[in-house]
Amino acid sequence: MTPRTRAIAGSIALAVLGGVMVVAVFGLEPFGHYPGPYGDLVARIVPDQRQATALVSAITFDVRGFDTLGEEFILFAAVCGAAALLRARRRERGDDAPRPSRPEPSFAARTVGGALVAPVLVLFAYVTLHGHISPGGGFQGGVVGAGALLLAYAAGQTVRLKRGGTMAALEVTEAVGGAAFLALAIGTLVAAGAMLQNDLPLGTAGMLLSAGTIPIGNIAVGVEVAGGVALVLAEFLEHALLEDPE
Amino acid sequence: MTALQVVCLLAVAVLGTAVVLTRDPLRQAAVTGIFGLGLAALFVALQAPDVALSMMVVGGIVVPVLVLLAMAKIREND
Amino acid sequence: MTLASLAIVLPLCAAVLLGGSTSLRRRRAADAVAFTTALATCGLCLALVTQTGERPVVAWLGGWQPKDGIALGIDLYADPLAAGLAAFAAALAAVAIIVAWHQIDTAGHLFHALVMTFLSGMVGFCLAGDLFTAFVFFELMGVSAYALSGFRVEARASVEGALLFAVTNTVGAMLFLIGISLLYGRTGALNMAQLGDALAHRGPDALVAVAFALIVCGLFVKAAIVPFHLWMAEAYAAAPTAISLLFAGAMSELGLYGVARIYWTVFDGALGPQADAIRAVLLTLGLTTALIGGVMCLAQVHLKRMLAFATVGHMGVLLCGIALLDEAGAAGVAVFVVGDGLVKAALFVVVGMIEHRHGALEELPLFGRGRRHPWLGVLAAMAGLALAALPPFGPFLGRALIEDAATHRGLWFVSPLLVVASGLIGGAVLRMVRTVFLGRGMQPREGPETAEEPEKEAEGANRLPKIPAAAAVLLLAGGLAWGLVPGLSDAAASAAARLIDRPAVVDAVLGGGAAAAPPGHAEPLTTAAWLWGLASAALAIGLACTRGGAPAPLRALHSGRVGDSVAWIAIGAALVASAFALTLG
Amino acid sequence: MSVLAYLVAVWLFVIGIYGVITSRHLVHLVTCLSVAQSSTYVLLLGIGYRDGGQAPFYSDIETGTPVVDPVVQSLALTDIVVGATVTALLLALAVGAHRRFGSVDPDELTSMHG
Repeated sequence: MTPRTRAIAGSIALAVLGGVMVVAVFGLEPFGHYPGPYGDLVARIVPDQRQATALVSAITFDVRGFDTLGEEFILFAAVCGAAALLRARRRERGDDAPRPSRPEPSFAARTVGGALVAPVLVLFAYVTLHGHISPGGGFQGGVVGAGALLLAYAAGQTVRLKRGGTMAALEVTEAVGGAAFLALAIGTLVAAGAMLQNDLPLGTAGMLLSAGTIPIGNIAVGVEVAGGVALVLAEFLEHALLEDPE
Repeated sequence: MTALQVVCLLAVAVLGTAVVLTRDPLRQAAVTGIFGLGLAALFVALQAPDVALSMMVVGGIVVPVLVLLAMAKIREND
Repeated sequence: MTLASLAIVLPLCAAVLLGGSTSLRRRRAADAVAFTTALATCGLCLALVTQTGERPVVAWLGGWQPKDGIALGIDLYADPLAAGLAAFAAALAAVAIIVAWHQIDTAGHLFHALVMTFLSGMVGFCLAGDLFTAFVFFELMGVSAYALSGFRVEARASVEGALLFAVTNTVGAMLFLIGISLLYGRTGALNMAQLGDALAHRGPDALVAVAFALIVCGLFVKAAIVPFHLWMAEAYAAAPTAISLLFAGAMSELGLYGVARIYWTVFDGALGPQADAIRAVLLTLGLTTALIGGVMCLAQVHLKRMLAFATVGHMGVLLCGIALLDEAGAAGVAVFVVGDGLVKAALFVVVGMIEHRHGALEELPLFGRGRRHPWLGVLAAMAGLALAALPPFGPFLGRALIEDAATHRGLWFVSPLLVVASGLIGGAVLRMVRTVFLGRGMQPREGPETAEEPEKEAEGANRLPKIPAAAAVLLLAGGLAWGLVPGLSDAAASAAARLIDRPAVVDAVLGGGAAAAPPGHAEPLTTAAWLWGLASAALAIGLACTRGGAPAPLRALHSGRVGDSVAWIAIGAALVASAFALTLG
Repeated sequence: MSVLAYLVAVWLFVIGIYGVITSRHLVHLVTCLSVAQSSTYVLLLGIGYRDGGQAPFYSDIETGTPVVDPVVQSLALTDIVVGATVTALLLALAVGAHRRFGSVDPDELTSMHG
């Protein structure tokens, strides 16, 4: 198809498809009248049974925790894939291309970056650890955590790892998060008889230590997301930020 | 349906269209960031603070940054 | 009941191990871990099959039992078909690792980690009893597959194919998810059995029809049904051969398995009364796919593209079986998937060995090269005949069951069209055997130059890697013998009967127990089916002597462009959705 | 008015896919795909909304207060993560494609067919 015929044919098809979808959505309950029963049943049962005040986290990590397990590994697979793809470039570039030397981070950058790492890490911990109480949780916290990891490297405050080492460290961080979630899945299977069954002491709703396995899932996901997002960003940033081993 | 929801919905529809019609990827990165924040605002209006927070970090920060980095890579390879 | 969840989680454990541990970066260690895990997963799934003998296995994850007929948590649902397909996928994953043994030399540990997440996605999709969980594992399968098909990064075609694959299948996943959302808005349920129950009580309307259309179209992208199939040849050509094998033998089949599972469990109650309209649409798509796949298959000179279109054609055959919407058709599909999958896997192993040895995949540069490995040629020729449905092998039995079921319904035109399709596919394989292994037909224009053997081949060109060769022989023998397994048709009919018995599924999932399944019974094959089998094998032999070529519009259709492919997905989805909305709503 | 949210969702899907079909730049194409993806978030959250319902967090409200559906929110969260990871992978592929072909025009990535 030429771009023009394609645009025309595509527009007609999308108009028809969109029209059919519009017909379908008129069959839904009017906006604002969620009919249930799933969400209402969860809202009725889960807070008491699990001592979690944040229903969304309770669903994500407990009632429908298995979905989250799958989702974490989608992240894992995408990060592995993106890393492998972006790395291929370095392999094939070989020795002929001159490598831009990495500028030393300026004093200001190091100070500001270094000063920011601690508060960002605190934010990461806060958002992740309160996932079962208030909005936020492992995923949102994990992205913040990735920011902290990158800031730390940008500021050059950490041990001067070679870039291979840095990437490996991030890969391991990601895998450790994934492994922690898996350990939770298998541990609960062994201990409680069903995968991801929440049989830990539940505590009192609203406390930091409550809701059984939900905060553990949050932490695992937080670590994995932090490692994974930081790894992808670092692979994209490559030598803007990190030293090549050669 | 509250007025805030109507405004947010219309804004999201307009911003989404703007993202598609912005053919220059660098400008598009900025527009898509705003689109992400618009979605986050809509989700707050729909009583979904958790989703809004995710959308804010993903749509407002991670995706635009990834787009910019991808463009930087492409420039660098040229 | 723990088996089902372990079968999904075990490959994930291997994946984090391979992705995170630096000590597993040595190639052989990674091979061993991945291979053992795939075999163990296969074993778990087979054990699960034996547990489903009388009634399906239902596992409520997290211990959230349904309350008053409303599912709270996620369930895994295993009947013989689901567990058997998962076992088959795991076995093919083990074969893929063997094939990759000699091929993928770069970024080893990530490759193996991705094969493991891919496997987990396939098993999870087979066993999911919850529609959203099915979507999540469908995406896990998809994302791993995109990454894997981009893996052979040094080949020029690779990135293009992977990108096309990822974009089109992401659009497909969106259609799937929009369909799920519509159903959730209608019923407030995500559990398939509960959804089916809720929909059955209310009867069909435009929303249900469109949701069905969107879900089916989303799965058709993965299953490469025309016109949703344009990514397929590019992705196959791009992906490492080991991965193409998994795509052809398991991934596409899973797309159609999803169609069958979701239709029977979720929609049959509501849409069953209008089954004729659904049958007409699906049968049209199936026959079109079978024929276009066949014609394009014969037109290819690139071996992996040829096998890609062979897969497209056979997806059409499978869709015809599903489109009959009855037990006999579904039984034929179950038999065909395994027989065809084994034979095609054997062919991929052969192609992988040729590629490894000669570094080429086009018929011309390979002209006559295969004379050094006559055994490979014999294997490929037998596989070609089996794909052309030569009686009494595995693919024949499956196709014959589908044909008989169609004829039984008065759809007399299905058999001859399927014969043409498999004749074309078998003919393409046999022609490849003729050029590559016999050095006949399709003369290379500059004979002496291309016939020159590169240096690399001089030493030990006659030696083929033993383990893949053994795997190819075993796979082919399995695919041929599959048609001779005593009682297979009856077993498949029993499994199919349990797939389509929606009230029993609902009872097993939400009611807590089900009556023991009645034994199924398949009609013996008709004489006509045997004759059709012989006819398509004869057609294949005849076509092996032609050059093959596709009409220009068909070639133009397969442009391999992202925009074109997505436009065709939109066109296909618009047609299917409006057809269903008009006839079912 | 009662279907505005759903109409916006359909619109985002249609316009996003339109962008994919007509795109002349790989990075633009990927971003358009993420616009289409966002239609599913809007649709899900629209379906689960309830007039006067509170956000499903019982830390601020009494247990038993009517809340909007928490299930769709959990699904949307999952969906957002999936969408973001697919976007990252697609961008990596786009960078790779440009490296190979020296072009960012999706129509020029078809070397195999001439």
